[in-house]
Amino acid sequence: MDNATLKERILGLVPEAEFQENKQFLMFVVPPSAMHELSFALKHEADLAFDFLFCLSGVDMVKYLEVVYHLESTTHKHQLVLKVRTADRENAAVDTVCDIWRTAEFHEREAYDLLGIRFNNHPDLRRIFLEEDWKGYPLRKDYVDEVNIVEL
Amino acid sequence: MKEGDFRDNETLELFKKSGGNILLTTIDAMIDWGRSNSIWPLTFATSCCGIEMMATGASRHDFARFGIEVYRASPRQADVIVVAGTIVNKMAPVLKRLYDQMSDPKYVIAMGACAVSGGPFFYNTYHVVRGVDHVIPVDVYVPGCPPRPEALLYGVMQLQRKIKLETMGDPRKTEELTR
Amino acid sequence: MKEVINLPVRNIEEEEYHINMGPQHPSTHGVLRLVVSLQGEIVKNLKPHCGYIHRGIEKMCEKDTYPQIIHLTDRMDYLSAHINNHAVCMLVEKALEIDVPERVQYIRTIVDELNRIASHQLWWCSFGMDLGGLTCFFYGLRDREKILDIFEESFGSRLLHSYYTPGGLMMDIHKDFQKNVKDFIKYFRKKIKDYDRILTGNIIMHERTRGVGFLSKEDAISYGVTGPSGRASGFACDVRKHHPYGVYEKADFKEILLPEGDTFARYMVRMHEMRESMKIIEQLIDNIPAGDYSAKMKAVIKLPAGEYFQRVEAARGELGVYVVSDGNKTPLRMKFRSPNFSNLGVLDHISRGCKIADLVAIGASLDYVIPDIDR
Amino acid sequence: MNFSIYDFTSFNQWIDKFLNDNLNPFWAVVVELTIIGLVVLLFYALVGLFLVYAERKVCAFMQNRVGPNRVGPYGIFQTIADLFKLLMKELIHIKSADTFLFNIAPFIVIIASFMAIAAIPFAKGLHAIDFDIGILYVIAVSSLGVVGVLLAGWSSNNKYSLIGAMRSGAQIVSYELSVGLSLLTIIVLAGTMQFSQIVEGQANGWFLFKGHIPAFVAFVIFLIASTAETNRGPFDLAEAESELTAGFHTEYSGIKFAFFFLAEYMNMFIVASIAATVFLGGWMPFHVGGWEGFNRVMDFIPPLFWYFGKTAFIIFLMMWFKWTFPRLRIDQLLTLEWKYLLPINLVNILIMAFVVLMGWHF
Repeated sequence: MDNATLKERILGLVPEAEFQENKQFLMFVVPPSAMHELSFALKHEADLAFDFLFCLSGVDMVKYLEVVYHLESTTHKHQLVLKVRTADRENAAVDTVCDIWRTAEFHEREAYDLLGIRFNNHPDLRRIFLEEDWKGYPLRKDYVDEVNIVEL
Repeated sequence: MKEGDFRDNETLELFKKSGGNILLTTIDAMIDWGRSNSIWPLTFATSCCGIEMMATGASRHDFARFGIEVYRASPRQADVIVVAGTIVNKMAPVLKRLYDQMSDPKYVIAMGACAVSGGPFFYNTYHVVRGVDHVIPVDVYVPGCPPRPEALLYGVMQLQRKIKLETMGDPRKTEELTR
Repeated sequence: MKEVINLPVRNIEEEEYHINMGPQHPSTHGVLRLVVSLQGEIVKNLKPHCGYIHRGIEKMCEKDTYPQIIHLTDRMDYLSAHINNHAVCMLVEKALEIDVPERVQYIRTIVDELNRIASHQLWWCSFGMDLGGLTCFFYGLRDREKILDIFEESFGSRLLHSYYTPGGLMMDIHKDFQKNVKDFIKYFRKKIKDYDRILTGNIIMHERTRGVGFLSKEDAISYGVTGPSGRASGFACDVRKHHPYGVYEKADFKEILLPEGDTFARYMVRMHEMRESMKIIEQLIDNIPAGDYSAKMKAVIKLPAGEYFQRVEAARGELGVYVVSDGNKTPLRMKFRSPNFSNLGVLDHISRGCKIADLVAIGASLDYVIPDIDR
Repeated sequence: MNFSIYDFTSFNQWIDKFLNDNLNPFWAVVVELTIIGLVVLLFYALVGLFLVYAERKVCAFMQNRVGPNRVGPYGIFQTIADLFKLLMKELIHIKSADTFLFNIAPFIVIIASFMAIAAIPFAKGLHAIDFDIGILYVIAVSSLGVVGVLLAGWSSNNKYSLIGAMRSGAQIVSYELSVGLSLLTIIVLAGTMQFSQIVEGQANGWFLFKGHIPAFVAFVIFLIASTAETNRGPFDLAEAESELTAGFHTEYSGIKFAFFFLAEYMNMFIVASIAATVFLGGWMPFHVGGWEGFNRVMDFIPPLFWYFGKTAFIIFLMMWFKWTFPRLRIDQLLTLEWKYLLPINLVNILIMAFVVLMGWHF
């Protein structure tokens, strides 16, 4: 499926999705509430069949926190990027997609560990790299650690 | 390598000149000979330097020549822990515990920039121990990122040199003198 | 009347106990910790605990310029250092829309493939060692030294080279590079037969690996298992074929796909891949065009604001680099989608019901490099 | 009084006579026992040290390395340096371990291997004791070692140790059958369990060649089973370095660990000597029945040389196995024994009995 029809198709599924210009990928910002449903459709509808989540990253854009999903279909070879934004920095929470793409389980734990984005319904949401009693989320822009960080 | 080449300073040997009881020094010499020629390392590597440590043990460099052949996986049976790679905050207690589990006499070689000082991960990072000597006492530092196998061999020879100065009466004497 | 004591009935058949494999354990190839629940010798489930070598590379990247970042990527998956460098370099070149000289593309491709062979050789040693055949370890490392000699001659370093820079290479290749590479291929074509003789054809090895740790194609895709491990399950995920970069389009090579999905298939894919890599190098080595070894670059590299993603096929799978730039000389966010991190996720799924010895074999066949998992 | 390196009987009788002439019979026996004990102990230590060195050199040879070469010429003093170091190393006491069993385990292992040496004939007249049930004795004693291994694994209070010990227990109990049955095949042929008579019986050809195919099958089975019984690769599941760090001796340090280490090599020596004695004629030179001239020439080479040559050959074979093959899994190990080796062995004995009854052997 080429990008133009794919765009129509996505907008048909989630009308409130916001299209973003990018040279490389077709990119949408999706409201958090619609994400899980959309993911399910993306994976299971035969003409879309996005079965390979090749990257899941959390980003701190200062104004809001963002989770970026890079998707590819191994049958149709088309790619898609979805973004979910949350402005709440204290209790950032997004629905998990690890029941759809199993690889998300580890990537979501990483995003939780380093950026403090909680994933609802995640089966095992613990810190993955840092100790359980670590304070703060190091990849956030406002993270300060006087003890451990030597600034250059 | 000829003996003179790795003995490029005489400081260590000067300490030995103070003399001692003939019986004790003979026994010392025997034990030190045994210890220095049979240094069994612990199978322990955290990152890149571990690969160079493996290369040191492999066919071309072969540090079995020096009696460092038997890699022991159990810390109880190892003599030297070669800290090959970065130590992070989460790993530091584990490393300390490994060191405690080893039986005396035990030695530590800090291999690579990360183990010596934090190396490339010194600045701007939140989870790195800047030098393994914050956690356990180090006998020999081998710089490099990663050090070549020859460098590790040189480090091991220096450790052998250091062990040869131990005395039974005061096993930690060398450590104080060289500090 | 005697007092009846009701002891709780203990069903010993169902009782589990836990052992900690790692952080210091010979089979975890570093400092991975696996908490394994066992029933007798049978693995019920396991929980990987990472982070024992988490150095915060992604955080460091946010303070570093792009040429500096290249040096950090070396230290993630140190066994495919060149390929990691390649990813970042291509990403910068793509963002700045720089045309890289043809010569650079050829050299990069050849060096990548040499690096892949070296990495697979090391995997082969550790695989043999984990199965208990210690001699494999020495055979593999012996041949790896030959590649390291070539690297050292041209790039001045054995393991971490940082040879690629945005726009080109650090320096030109050594004048003997082509001859040495051809000599190596000739040498290794002979030696790889020894590998087959000592391990591939061994009946104990077949018994230990066939049918062990089965991973279906659907699961491989869902768990994001890429690289040789994914291709052993029939998941066509070779980035070199599907999203070509460098000069892979000009080379004729096969994407090795095996349908079995067990440990032995993962072994065979890597063995075939070494041969395919040699084939690629042979096709390219004589055709390196003359020219500059680097494009003209500005002294300070600033990526235009936006998002960029670059995928390459590292020795262990697909490496993705995701950059969010705000137009400064340092990135706003840099994320590495490291192949080992995703591959580790599947370990629990495929090792359930195996013996401890199988777990070691599965771990060896997934070939994880811990600093790449933890970054 | 004539001593010769071909026959030690007169030498022994001379010592016995000398002692009995000078002391009363009780003290003569005490002195004799002491001498034998010291000689065996010395021999044990020397063989152990040499085997460790030999293994290092053999594995270095197989792995394109040089092996130890800094301590003395060709590194021959390497193992002595190791010994000094291990002697002086700290013995760790583990709080949660069963102290008594933990301490006694290495001694059980080493005593078991020590006792087995007593019955082995090194040359004509050169053995500590010549039981009429020698083979039974050696099998019985050498399998005692597993008690030590089990105790070591259990008392260490370490899960790796326990798994290693359990594996070792299962393994030795199973493979003991094959060892016993394959030796039984030869006993059927030889008609005796006494080592001296077994050796004498091979004066006109080794049992390996005399016994047709059944003897050869028994030899192969014995090699496999005895390698498994000594816990050496590819059957080193009890230690399984890549799985269980160091298996049953994970918690042992210093000289106690050295005991396990030494016992492994001594067990290897013992099974190699048994194989050499039972299948390859022990100290008996290579004879072919009827070729008198040839046999004379062979007799010229001293029996000790024959004995150690054969043993070294079998030890080299076992080292070759270890450094070539990957390790088996526990279920495959037991499958190999119970489903393949044991039935083959049983059939083999029947065939051998048939061969002996019909007088088809040479």
